[in-house]
Order: sequence, then structure tokens, then C-alpha cells
Amino acid sequence: MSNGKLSSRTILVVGGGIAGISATVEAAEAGYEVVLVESSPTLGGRVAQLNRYFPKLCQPTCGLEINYQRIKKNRAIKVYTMTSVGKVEGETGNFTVSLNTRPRFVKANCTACGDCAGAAESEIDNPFNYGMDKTKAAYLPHAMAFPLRYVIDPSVIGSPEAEKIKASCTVDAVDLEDKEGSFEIGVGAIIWATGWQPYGAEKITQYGYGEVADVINNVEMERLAAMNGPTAGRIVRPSDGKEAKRVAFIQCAGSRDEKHLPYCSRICCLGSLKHAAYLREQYADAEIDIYYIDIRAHDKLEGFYQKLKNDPQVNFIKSKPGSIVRGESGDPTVKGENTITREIYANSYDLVVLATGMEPSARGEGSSVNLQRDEYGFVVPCVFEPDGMIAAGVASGPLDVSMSVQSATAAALRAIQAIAQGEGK
Amino acid sequence: MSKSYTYYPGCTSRSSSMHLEKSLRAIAPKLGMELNEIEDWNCCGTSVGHIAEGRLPNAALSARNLALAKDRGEDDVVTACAACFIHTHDANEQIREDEGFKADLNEALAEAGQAYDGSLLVRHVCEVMVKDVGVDAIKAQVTNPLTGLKVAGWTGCQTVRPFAATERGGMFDDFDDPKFMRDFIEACGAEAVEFANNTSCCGGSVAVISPQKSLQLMKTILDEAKEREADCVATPCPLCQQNLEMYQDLINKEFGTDFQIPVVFYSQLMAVAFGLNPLTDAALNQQMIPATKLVEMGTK
Amino acid sequence: MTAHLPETKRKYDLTFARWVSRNVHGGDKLNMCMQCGVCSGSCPLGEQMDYGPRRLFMMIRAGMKDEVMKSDTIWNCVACYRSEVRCPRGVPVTHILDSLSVVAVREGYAEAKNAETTRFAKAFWWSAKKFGLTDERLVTALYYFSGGIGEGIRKGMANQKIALRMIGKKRMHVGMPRKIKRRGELKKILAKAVEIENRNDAAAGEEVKS
Amino acid sequence: MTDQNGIGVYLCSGCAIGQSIDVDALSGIAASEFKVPICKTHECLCGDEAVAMIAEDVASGGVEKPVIAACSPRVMTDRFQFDGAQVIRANMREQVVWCHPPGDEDTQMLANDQLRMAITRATKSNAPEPWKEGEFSDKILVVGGGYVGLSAALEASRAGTDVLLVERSDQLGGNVRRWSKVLPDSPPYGTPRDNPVPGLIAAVEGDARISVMTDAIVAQTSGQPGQFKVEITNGGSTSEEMVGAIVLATGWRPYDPNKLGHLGYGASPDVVTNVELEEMLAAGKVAKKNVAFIQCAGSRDPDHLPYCSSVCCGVSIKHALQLIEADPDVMAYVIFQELRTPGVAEDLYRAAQDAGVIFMKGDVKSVGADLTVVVDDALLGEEVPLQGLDMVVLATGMVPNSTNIDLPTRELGEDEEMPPLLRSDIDTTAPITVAGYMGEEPAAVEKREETMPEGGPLLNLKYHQGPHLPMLADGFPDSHFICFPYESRRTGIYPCGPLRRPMDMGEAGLDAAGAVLKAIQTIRLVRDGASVHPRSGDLSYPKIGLEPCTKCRRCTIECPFGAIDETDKDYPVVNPARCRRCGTCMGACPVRTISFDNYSIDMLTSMAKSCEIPDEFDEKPRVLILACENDAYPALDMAGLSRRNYSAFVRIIPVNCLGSVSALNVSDALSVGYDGIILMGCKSGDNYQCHFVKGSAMAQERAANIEETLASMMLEKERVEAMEVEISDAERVGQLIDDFVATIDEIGFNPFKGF
Repeated sequence: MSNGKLSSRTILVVGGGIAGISATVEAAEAGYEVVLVESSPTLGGRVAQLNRYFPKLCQPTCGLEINYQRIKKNRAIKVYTMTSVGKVEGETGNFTVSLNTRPRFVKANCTACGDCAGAAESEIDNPFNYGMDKTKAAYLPHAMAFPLRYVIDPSVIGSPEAEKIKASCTVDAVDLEDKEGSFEIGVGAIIWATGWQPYGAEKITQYGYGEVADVINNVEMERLAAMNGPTAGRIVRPSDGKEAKRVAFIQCAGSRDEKHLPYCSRICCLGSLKHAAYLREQYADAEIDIYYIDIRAHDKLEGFYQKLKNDPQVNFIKSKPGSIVRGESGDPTVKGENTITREIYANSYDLVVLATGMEPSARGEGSSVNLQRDEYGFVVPCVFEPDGMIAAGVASGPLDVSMSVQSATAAALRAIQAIAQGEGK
Repeated sequence: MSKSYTYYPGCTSRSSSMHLEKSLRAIAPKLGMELNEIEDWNCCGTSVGHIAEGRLPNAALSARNLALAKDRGEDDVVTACAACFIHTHDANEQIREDEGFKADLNEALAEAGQAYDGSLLVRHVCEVMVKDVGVDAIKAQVTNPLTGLKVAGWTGCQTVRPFAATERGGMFDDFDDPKFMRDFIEACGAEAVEFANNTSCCGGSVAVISPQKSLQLMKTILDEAKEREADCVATPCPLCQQNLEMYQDLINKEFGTDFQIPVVFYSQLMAVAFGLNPLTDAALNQQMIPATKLVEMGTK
Repeated sequence: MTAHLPETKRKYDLTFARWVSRNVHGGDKLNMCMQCGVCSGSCPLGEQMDYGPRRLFMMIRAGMKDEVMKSDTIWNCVACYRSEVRCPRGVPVTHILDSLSVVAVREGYAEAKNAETTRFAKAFWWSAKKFGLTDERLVTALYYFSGGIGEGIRKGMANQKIALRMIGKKRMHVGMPRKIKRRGELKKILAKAVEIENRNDAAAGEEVKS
Repeated sequence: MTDQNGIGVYLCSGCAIGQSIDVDALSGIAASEFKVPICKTHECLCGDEAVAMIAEDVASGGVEKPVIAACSPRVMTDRFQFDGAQVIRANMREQVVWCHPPGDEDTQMLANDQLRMAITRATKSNAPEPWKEGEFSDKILVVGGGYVGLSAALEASRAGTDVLLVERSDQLGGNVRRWSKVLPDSPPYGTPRDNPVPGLIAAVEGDARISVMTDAIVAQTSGQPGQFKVEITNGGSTSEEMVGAIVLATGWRPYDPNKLGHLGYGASPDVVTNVELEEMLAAGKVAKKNVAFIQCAGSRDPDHLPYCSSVCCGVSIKHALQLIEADPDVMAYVIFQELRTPGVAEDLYRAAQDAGVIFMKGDVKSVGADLTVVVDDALLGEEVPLQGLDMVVLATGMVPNSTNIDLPTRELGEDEEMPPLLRSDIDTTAPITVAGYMGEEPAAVEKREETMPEGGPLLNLKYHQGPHLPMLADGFPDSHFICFPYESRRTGIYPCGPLRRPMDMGEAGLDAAGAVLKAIQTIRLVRDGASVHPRSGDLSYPKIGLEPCTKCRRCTIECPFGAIDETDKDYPVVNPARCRRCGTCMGACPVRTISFDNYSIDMLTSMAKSCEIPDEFDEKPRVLILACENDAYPALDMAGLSRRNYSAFVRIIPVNCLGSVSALNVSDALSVGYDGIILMGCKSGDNYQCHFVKGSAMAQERAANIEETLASMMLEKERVEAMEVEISDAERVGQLIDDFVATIDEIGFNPFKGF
């Protein structure tokens, strides 16, 4: 690495969510050097923000823990957080990639003791909880963050508070002079695992997200249900903290809609079923209405659907609601037509959850790179002709976790094939 | 800098919404809009006109207007009436996209020695104000800010639907929660009250045929305006203005309410805010329910 | 005018659906409806319709011609376009309902049940054709009286107060109706358009029969 | 006293450790109690300076087993990696000073014991010698020559690996071979694409790295990853091949339509299945004008297949599009319950709508011999007889070929047992429970009867657990299907494609590539003697001392991975490359004769015993927690990270898996005076979370067995508890501990204390 380059046998993985992590460990354990870059301060991506996975209702951090252990023990893996891809030059087997780093203001010798957070006074919106609560300006992204290392928010840099934070660190890990930087590496193949973002629910104006109180989206619901979320796992309404017992889920909020996301986002039906299970467990008298067009519980997930369908307190209403408004009592009210009964309804709830879909991440990584994308922005997976640019996970299409891992494992193989091809040249 | 637009006033500009026409004419120069009326324009055939003779004869009405407009040589046709806008815009788009339809209409137009190829763009005057003029330019003309006036901005449906958020409709606002009325009201220095019924329908032409079906729709709008303590309702739509103003007595009778809420056009607000005469320029003398507070603000 | 609608022998005979797809403006997009219900659920008068657009569209698929044509749904559309702009599949709901009403009139389904709207339409068209402009006073009066003298007086009385106030505010024109200048031109254009419309209809009718 | 050679103790006083506890006292323990030759203290042990110091001690040869008394072993792992050294960590931060009051006597006692346990661990732990005996093969065996098998073979070849492809029929191509069009997996997503299989067959046949055997079945599979011995029967003769790993791509078969009489199958020749239509389309034009497709024919039906077959909606749409393309006058009806075109396949649905296909939501009531289909039309709200049809297509689902349908089940040998099948992963009748503990425990639900799979085994595994792959009740091979979908319970054998779960071709192609990656990876790891996931890279493996062995077979039976065979003298013999290092065998052995170089029953017991047990007059109970290192141990760390205080009377030992904990560990601990014992693991049961499949279940079973032991020792059964926690249970884990300690307080002290 003296010339700043890694060997052409190195694989670059862009994005440290479940797909990127999986691609990384799978390729590394197959004997290849892997550089994993993630633009945020911690690995884990969207799944780290999930409370539980469907259909087993187990915790994502369990699988992440295993993968982190695999990374920690494997010297063939290098992880760069707060790093994103700038320019890519070269060809299969021999790419030169410039990587841009953002300042973390905390050095690698951070022991995660938390003294800096103790010294910090100002608070920022907590990105881990989608801004539903606050965190200190010197913070650990979350308890299962990897690397387990603090971050200082740029907003305090240059203030006396920053100096106070620096002074609190007994191992001199705070670096207030930390700057943006960039460096180059040479790699043989690149796996793009840049993931997704929740579709902006405020764009579906008739559903009142951001306007009508207690209308939230599905990723926020996930945080509300999480023990390490803003409410310590109590599912309550954001407006007044009241227990959310009568709850509506609106499927296809954005998905399957030519004005928003024309494709089906695949995960939202199961996501709402999972949320219904959270509620049913938390409140014995919870009443849940799920408004849907088609319940898309494919393959084995069907069993989970049947389980909820058998629950008399979970109602499935085949209807795409027309609008969500503030009702007379102040509760969110869902209006529409029940397509089976032809009844025009206006139902009030404690909480309405929009099952918003996934769209390919707009972080712009790889935007300078000529990746073949479909009309929705997903990177088209290459089959049998490894070109050294490989998509994994939701970057390649709307997939659930299991399919993302499947896609990432396949991507690891494609990267190996690309390297083999490069070596054959 | 003034820009010249081909202007289609529509039938109601001569009758029920004469006050829209008057106030618009008064503010247009201040906003740099030169409105040049299509010579010898005819009715656009909106609403239920197609039922009588069919789609093609109905569209022929618009086609004649557009052919006459085309002769003026400008690219855009601007109208202030929501119904005229939808109808003419729609006919125009169909002529542009449907070759057979275009040929049929031109065959009819040829009877009067006219022709039209679909090349104009039909625009709503509010879109022009948002996109070409800009809210800042409106604000810049305000000499008499309507401070303290609480206005319920009610966009109605047709001004933003179905075209506002389309490429050809100018992408100027949202279908369900448009903001431009709020912007206009605030530009005039008035307070735009929260108004959830922003795009609620008044019942449109169904109100004429069977008012009973529409009264409840209108009452909902008035209820909210009253709840929000609005001094008046402001709208861009002639039919909305007329229905809501005209049927208030009937609503009061039907539901035992006591609404006396003035319903004005955004252009009337602007005229007053621009320091023009509230009665003649803003044509507030033509309100059936007097907009007393607004008139007073203009006479100070 | 000849009856063009194809005979449907049984449920889900697609001839009617296909006829609608070809002959109703916007009907070609009806295929794309996925029965989500957002249209009926968004309609301001949804509760007052017998079927609502969604179910009406399903009935078109199911070939239920008579039920569709006699439905009051097509007459209760207030043209607010809310369903149309919310439709996730871009089905032009308002346009389709509009066009279906034209068909209903032409095919003789509408007169009896929905005379109100057709009468109003006819009054309206009379003014447009005659003067080139809509004269609100005359159109309203003609509409009121089209249901007979008695009904005309009843409706006229009910609205007299409003009319007088409008006149008082100079918002209703009295006296000789306003006219466009080149009425002859317009008349020729419209006559030709009617002729073409009938020609096209006949062709469509042939197509169905063949 | 055991051997202290090579042990060096390094104490960190940073991160508030120095302020909370007396580090010098720890130093004293290392020197006086354990006579450790090297003991150093540093205020930041993970800093460059201290790391260099340790590295130097290691490099000089004096220290082989550095004991790092600092933060949790889960952090700073890379900092404390020293070549040639076995690093032992004592968790002083997360599990001592961050969750117990500073300067407290009990905190100090805990810290002291934490160090004692770590040094004891070091004395009982040896550097593992990896197992690398014999010849290894790099070749991959692909079983099944359909789309997935062909794809897998080509994928492997392109990665530079030799492949043996075995197909049971006389030609390659599988189900898809004769089809005309297939579902699209790349843009445009709304247009069926040409069948890629003929091209794949040609590519495989022309690939020098791939050898193909048709008409061949796997008669027996023995050995282990890297060294599988596979007997292949081909036309009466049997040959033996050595392969490194196996990719199973035996695919699917259509659900038997003869069971679909209620949907008219058999009543008319014009009621056909989607597979039959597929062949008709491939053969030429299908002269049918009015065609109805009945979805979920057999799928999503508790009387037939409980699952959704995933592809049938797409396939019917594809068929309708093909029919309409050939003849625009075709009227096609798709009768569905839930239309499932997930992801970008929504484009296909829209394409079909655009082409005029009619979609009807509703249940099919009957299909008559005259092809009248009566539909309870949900959207019209009435029963509709769909008449005038000239063909009805049943969209039948996929049944996994997880068994070899051509073969009768092999006769079990005298000493072979029926393969234990896992229960259903999802029991649709069970009440809803998220974690099973937050609300009331759900009532027990009777499970579906466990049955032997139909047909013969695919690989004829010569494993103690039987010739079949473990299967779930729905007939699909077991997999840890969310996080680690390729993890089957037969190491080195990777089922993929529709065999694993119903999937379309695009997904199946990816699945083939994924399985090949896992195969390549396994081959590489086992060559080095290293474990595969989840303890990737672990070089230790179970060693069995045969002298004390009583041939009880518990180790062979209980191994979740079938890693232990038996010799002809009934002694257990480990296949290290099959082993995943959970230690279940070690926990199962009643005579403690199974151990790893660096992990043993003796080690766990010695660690427990190394703690100071105060006598009852001190009124300080002691509770031993044996905690699963993957979920329970991190949860305890998280409690520390959030500064959640809990009782300082507990002593925590991380274990590879609760399956490795023996009943003997429990009785040993009780006999030295522990007042209570917690076996802390992860979720068991249908939605098991254990990455070794059944660690928690084993622990519960063993804890139940221990009740007898407790009774014989005249001890209360409450003293031993198996608990399930999840990794994010930071708050709850503290509560569980405090409650348990309170219970022990009530019961009173262990009468054996000081015995």
C-alpha cells in the first residue's frame, strides 16, 4: 500500500448497510481483501434502525453483531466510515477510486467512554430516531454502533463548547481541526450497495404527513416500537403521548402509484403486519385497520399474513384511502371507500401510519460513475458478464432483508469473477 | 418590463364574475402583464355543454378561440376562469396529441377559413403570476398592506386540477395542497388562516342543477372559515365565488346558520393592497355580501 | 341517432368494455384501473352516487352495459378532478364520466332519469350556438322552464331573490343578449363539427357490428 | 495451581476503571494468587503506547496469553490482536464499572473475580491446532441441471472453479427447457423475455471446467466439506468423486393437479395447469379465445400448500400476454385473491392491464365441465358465472424437490434413526407474540404432525442424522432465512433456487451465484482448518477422548450439524469441517470427554470455581450466569453502555452457545456454593434465533433435567433458570438479574456454601 494503492484483488464495497456488510464479509471470507466505505458514522444502515425483522420478529442487531464480529476478526477487511466515493477511473480489474472523507472530529483512539457527551451542552436532532428526539452534539450514533466511536456534530465546531468537549477527553481523541479529505485506492471490482431511503411521505399531500398530527411513516413507527427509540418502546402518539391503541396502516403510500413510485416496494405490507403485531402485544385492546390494495406476502411470508388475518382485532380493509384529515376531535381521520362493501368511510384513529415505500438512495454516490440504471433509478444487475461494477441489495431493486443478503452474496461472487477476469487479461 | 399575453376572458367576465375581470384588469399593469383580448372570442363550451351535441362540436368552440388566438402571434393564451382554463387547455392538449381529432376539428374550422395546429399553450393567470411575475414582484407593488385582515384562502378544485402539477400545466402547485393562495394573501400583507378545505369542491355546476346536493359541501367550507375567524374567503375561481356567495342565504335557511362571510377574488385583495380604489378598481361594490372590512382598509 | 352500444350477452363479455375503451374519451386508460377505490373515496359526492367511479369501472369490465348507462354516478360528477389527480394509474376519471354521459344521452339512457342535466346542457348549448356566448340569465331561465311552465315558475321564484341581487350588482346582464360578431362563422363550424361527429359515430357503429 | 507460563496481565485504568475500582488490588491478585510473572497497568491500554508495550512482550516470547483487563471483548478487538498470542479479555468496563457503583466493596469483589476468571481461562486455554488432514478438493458438485443448476455451474466456472454437474434426467434444462418465454428480470420489466436455458445449456456444454453427468443420481454422500466423497450412479454403474462443496439446485415440481378436482382439473381436457399451458405455448399457437386463469390453485390453501408460490401471478400474466400477442382477440381473465407482482414486477401487471387482461378479485366457487367458472366476485359483490370460456388454466404452485421423487425412501440401516425434522418455522395457528415474554405467555398450540418427506433423499447423506437434509414443515430445507439465508444445517451443502423457497428466475439466478460463493468460501476456509459462519475463522474443533467415552451417542445425536459420525465400534468420530464450533457435543457429553483446545467443560467450571465465594455470614449471594456470546452477552454490555445498574452478585461467563453448557457445569457450580445459576440464551422455538439452531432449546431441556439433580441435592429448583433474552434487551436484562437475585434472597443461601 506504499503507493496508495491496494492490489487489483481488492474489492471495494460502497455502503455499509446489510447488503454492503454481507457482501464484505462474504467476499473477505472467500479470501479477498475488501474495503468497505460508508458515508454515515456507523455501519448498519437502515436495518440498524429497525426494531425487529419480519416474519420471525427477531432483532436485526443479532445478525449485525455476528457480522461485526466477522469483520473485527478478519484482517482482510478495512472499514472507512464517513467516507464516500468521489471519482472512479479505470476498468474491470483495475479501478482507481477517489474516496472523500467527512470530518468526524473524533479520532480512532476514542474509547467510547462518553465523557465528551457529558461535556456537550447543545443538542441536535437525533438522526438515529429520524429526528423524533434529541441527542447531544457529541454523540454515539447508537448503542450498537460499529465502530463504537463518538461523533461531534459540525454545528458546535468553533464554539467554546467544542473546546470544553475536547478538554473532557482523557485520551486526546477529539480533533477539532479534523477536515474533509480525500484519498485514492486501487481496486479490481466495486460493489454498489448504496441502499434506499424512505419515500418522502409529505409528497403524498392528501395523506397529511407533516400537516395532520399523529400521521407518521413506517420507519418512524419502527423507532417508536424500539426499546432504544425515542419513547423507549412505548407506542404512543407524537402529539400528546397518548397510547396508540386504535391505529390505521395505509399501504402503498407512494408505491404502486405512477405519480410517486410506480413499482411495488415489496416490504411495506409485511412491515405493517409486523407493526400490527407490535401493537397487539403492547395493548391487549388494540384495534388495527390495515388499508391495502393487495397484501403482498409472497412465499413463506404468507404464514405471517394468515396469522394476523386470523386475529379479530386486526382488520384488513381493501381500499386505498382518498385522504387523511384532522377530524373534529383532533384525531387523524382516514377517508375513503371500502371497495368490498362500497361503504364510504371516515374513520378516526389515535395514530395513522403511512406504509411508505423505498426509493433508491439519492446520496449521489456513483453519480459520476456510468452505472446502468433502470427508469426507477435501480442499478440493473449484470448477469454473466461481470463488468466490475456490481449492484447489491436495494440499490438493485426493492428487496427485503433476506433477498438483500442473497443479492449481496451473489454480488460478492460477481466481484470475484470480475477479478478473475481482470487477472486473465 | 411588461409582457404581453393573449387573453381569453370567458363569458362570466361579462356577467357573474365581472368583478374578477375588473380587478384583474386593474392590477395587471402593475404586475407587468399586458392582457390582449382575443378578438370576437366565443364561449368555451365548458361544463355540461358536451352532453348536448357531443365532444367534437363542443371542442370546436375552443378550437375557434384558439385559432383566433393563434392569429395574434403570441405563444400563450391566458385565462382567469378555472372552467375556461380546464376546458380550453384540455381541448388544446387533445388537438396537440390526437392527430385524428385535430384533423376533424380543422375540417370544421375550414368552414370559416380557419385552422389551428395545437401549438399554443393555454395558461391560468395564477400560474402566470406565480411563474412569470413571481410572488416577490406582487409583494413589491403593495403600498397598502392588508395588515390584520384574516383571509381564508380557498383555491377550489379546478384551478389546480387536473393540470397544475403537470408539465404543460406549468408545475406551479400541488393538486391537493396548493400554496399559491396563501402566498398571494401573505404578499398582500394579510393573514392567511389555516384552511384545510383549501381545495374542497363547492359542487360546481351540480350546484345549479341540484343545489341540495352541494349545500353541505359549501357549508363545510363556510364552517371552517368561521371557525378560523376569517374576515373573508378569497378564491381564484368564478364558479366558487358565485356559488359560495349566492347560496349563503339558502345555506342559512337550510341549516339554521347565520353566515355572512364575504367571498372575494385574490385580484380584489391585490387591488386594495396595491392602493387602488376599493370600489371601482377592486370592484368590491359588486359583492353581494359586502366585504366591509376590506373596503374600509382601502378607503383609509 | 342510432344505437351503437354492443349487445352484451353475459357478465364479463368484454365487447362492451372494449367498446368503451375505443369510443369513450379516456376509456383506453380504463384498463389500468386496479380497483383501489381512491376515486370513490375522494369524491365529494361519493356518498350520493349509486356506484361511484371505481365500481362503475368494474361494471364496465363486467359488461354490465345497462346498469352502467343508467347509473346516476355519471351525472353526479362535480368535475373537481380530485379522483383524476389522485388516481395512481392515471385514469382520467372525470373525462370518462363526462364522455359516458354523452353516450348515455345519445343512446337514450339519460332522458328519463337525468333530464335535469341534459336539459341544462341543452339550454346551455342553445345559447352558445345562438349567440356565441353563454347568457346566464337566459340559460337559467330556459333550463328552469324546460321542465314545464309550473316547474319553471317554482324554480324561478326560488331563485328570484338571488337573481335580483345579481342584477343589482350588475353581475347579471339584462336586456338584449350579448352576441359575438361573426355568428355565421361559428354556426358553420359547429354544423360541420356535428356532421363529422355523426360520421365518426356511424363508423364506430359499423365497427361494433362487424 | 495451574500453569501460569506465558500469561501476562495488563490492567487498564482508563474509562473510569481507575476511579471506580482499586486497580492495584487487581494487580495484587494476579501476582499473589496466580503468581503471574508479568502484570502491568496503563491508563489507556488501547492507546498506541500500551499496545506497543504488549506487542513487545509478546514478540519477546515471554507472553503467549496476554490477559487484557479493560473493556468488553466485543470492542477494540483489532487493537488487541497480537500474532501468535491468545488474547484473553476480562470485561472490567461494560460489565463492572459501567453497571455498578464506584468505590463499592461489591464492585471491587466483582472486578477481582472478573480477573480471576480471565486468568483461569488463560491457564485452561491452549492455542488451537487447526485440523487439516488429508487431501482437499476445490471442485463443486452441482446437483440439478435446470436453470439454477446450469447458472450455478457457469457462475462457479467463471470464478475459476471446476464443477461436476449431475442431472437425474437424461438431459439438461429442467422445467424451463421447453418453455417459450420467461419472466423478465431486467428492463423492460413488463415484457416477457426469451428463454435463456438453451443458451445456458450450450455454454455449460462448451465449458471446459464443467463436466456434466446426466441420468445420474447421487447414491451416497459421505465425508465433509473439502473432502466430500460422492458416489454417483449413472446407468447402473457407480463412480466416486471427491468434491469440496455441494450446491443443491434440484428445483421444484408443480403441485399435483390431480388434487385440484374442486377447480375442475380432470373434468375437461380444457382445464389445464400453467405448466401444461407452458408446453402448449412452446409447441405453437394455442387456439383458444376465452381463457380464465385461476390463481392460488393449491397455494395459500391449508388443505394443499400453506405458502404462496410467489411466481404464479407473474406467470399467469405472462401467459395472458403471450396469448394476446398471438391473437389480439383473446379474452383473458385472471381470477385472483391477492395479486402479487412485488417489486418492479408491478410493471408486468400494468403491461397486462394495458393489453386488456381482465383481473377479477374473488374466490372460485366451482368450475364446471362446460368450463363455466363461478366466481364470488368481491368487487361486484355478487357471484358471477364466467361463461363461454374455452380454456381454464390453473395457476398451480411450486413444490420443492427437497426429496428425490424418483426414488423410494431408502431403507434405514439398523443403527440409523429417522431424521429429526424441524417443526414449521411459522405456525399460523399460534397466537401473536412478538417476543413471547412481554405479554402473557401464549398458550401451547398443538403442532402439525411431523412427517417423513415423500420420496428418497437427494444426497443420501451418510450422516448420523439421516440421509435427508433437515426440512421445515412446509417441505423446504431449513435455513436461517433472514440474516443468513444460505446457512443450512449441513455445512458445505447449499440449497438454492426454488428448492430453498418459491422464487422467480431472476431471483433464482442470483441465488445460484450466492450459493456458489458460499461453496467457494467454505472450500477455502476448511483448507485452513477454519470454521465457517457464524464462528468464521475459529481454528479449534472438538476433540474426543475415547477412553472415558461410554458410547452414549448423545454427541452424535445432539449435534445440530450432523458433524459427528460413529465408528464401526460405536465410538464418535468428528468431521471437523462439518463442525460449526458451537460445542453442543461438549455440553451433551456426560463424561466431559469432549473439549476444544481453547474451550472445555473444565475451563468453564474452573472459571466459576476461581471466584471467591463468601460464606453465608457475609450475606453476599453469588449467581453464576452462563451467557450466550452472541445475544445475551452483548445485551449485558449494552446494559453497561447505558449505565443500567444491576446486582453486583453475579459472575458472568460468556459461552460459544448455550448448547455447550453441560449439566455438570451447573452441579459443579452449586457444589462450590453458588446460590443460583442462570443459563442466558436467545429465543428458542419456531422462530429460533440461535445461530446454532437449538442452543437455547438444549439449555432449557438440560435445565429441566437438572431439576432432578437439584432434588437429589435437596436444592430448590428455582436456583437454576434458563432465560431467553434478546440482544437489544439492555434494560430488561438488568431487571431479570435483579429479580432472580431477589428470588435467591427469598430462598436463602445455598446450604453447600463452604462445604
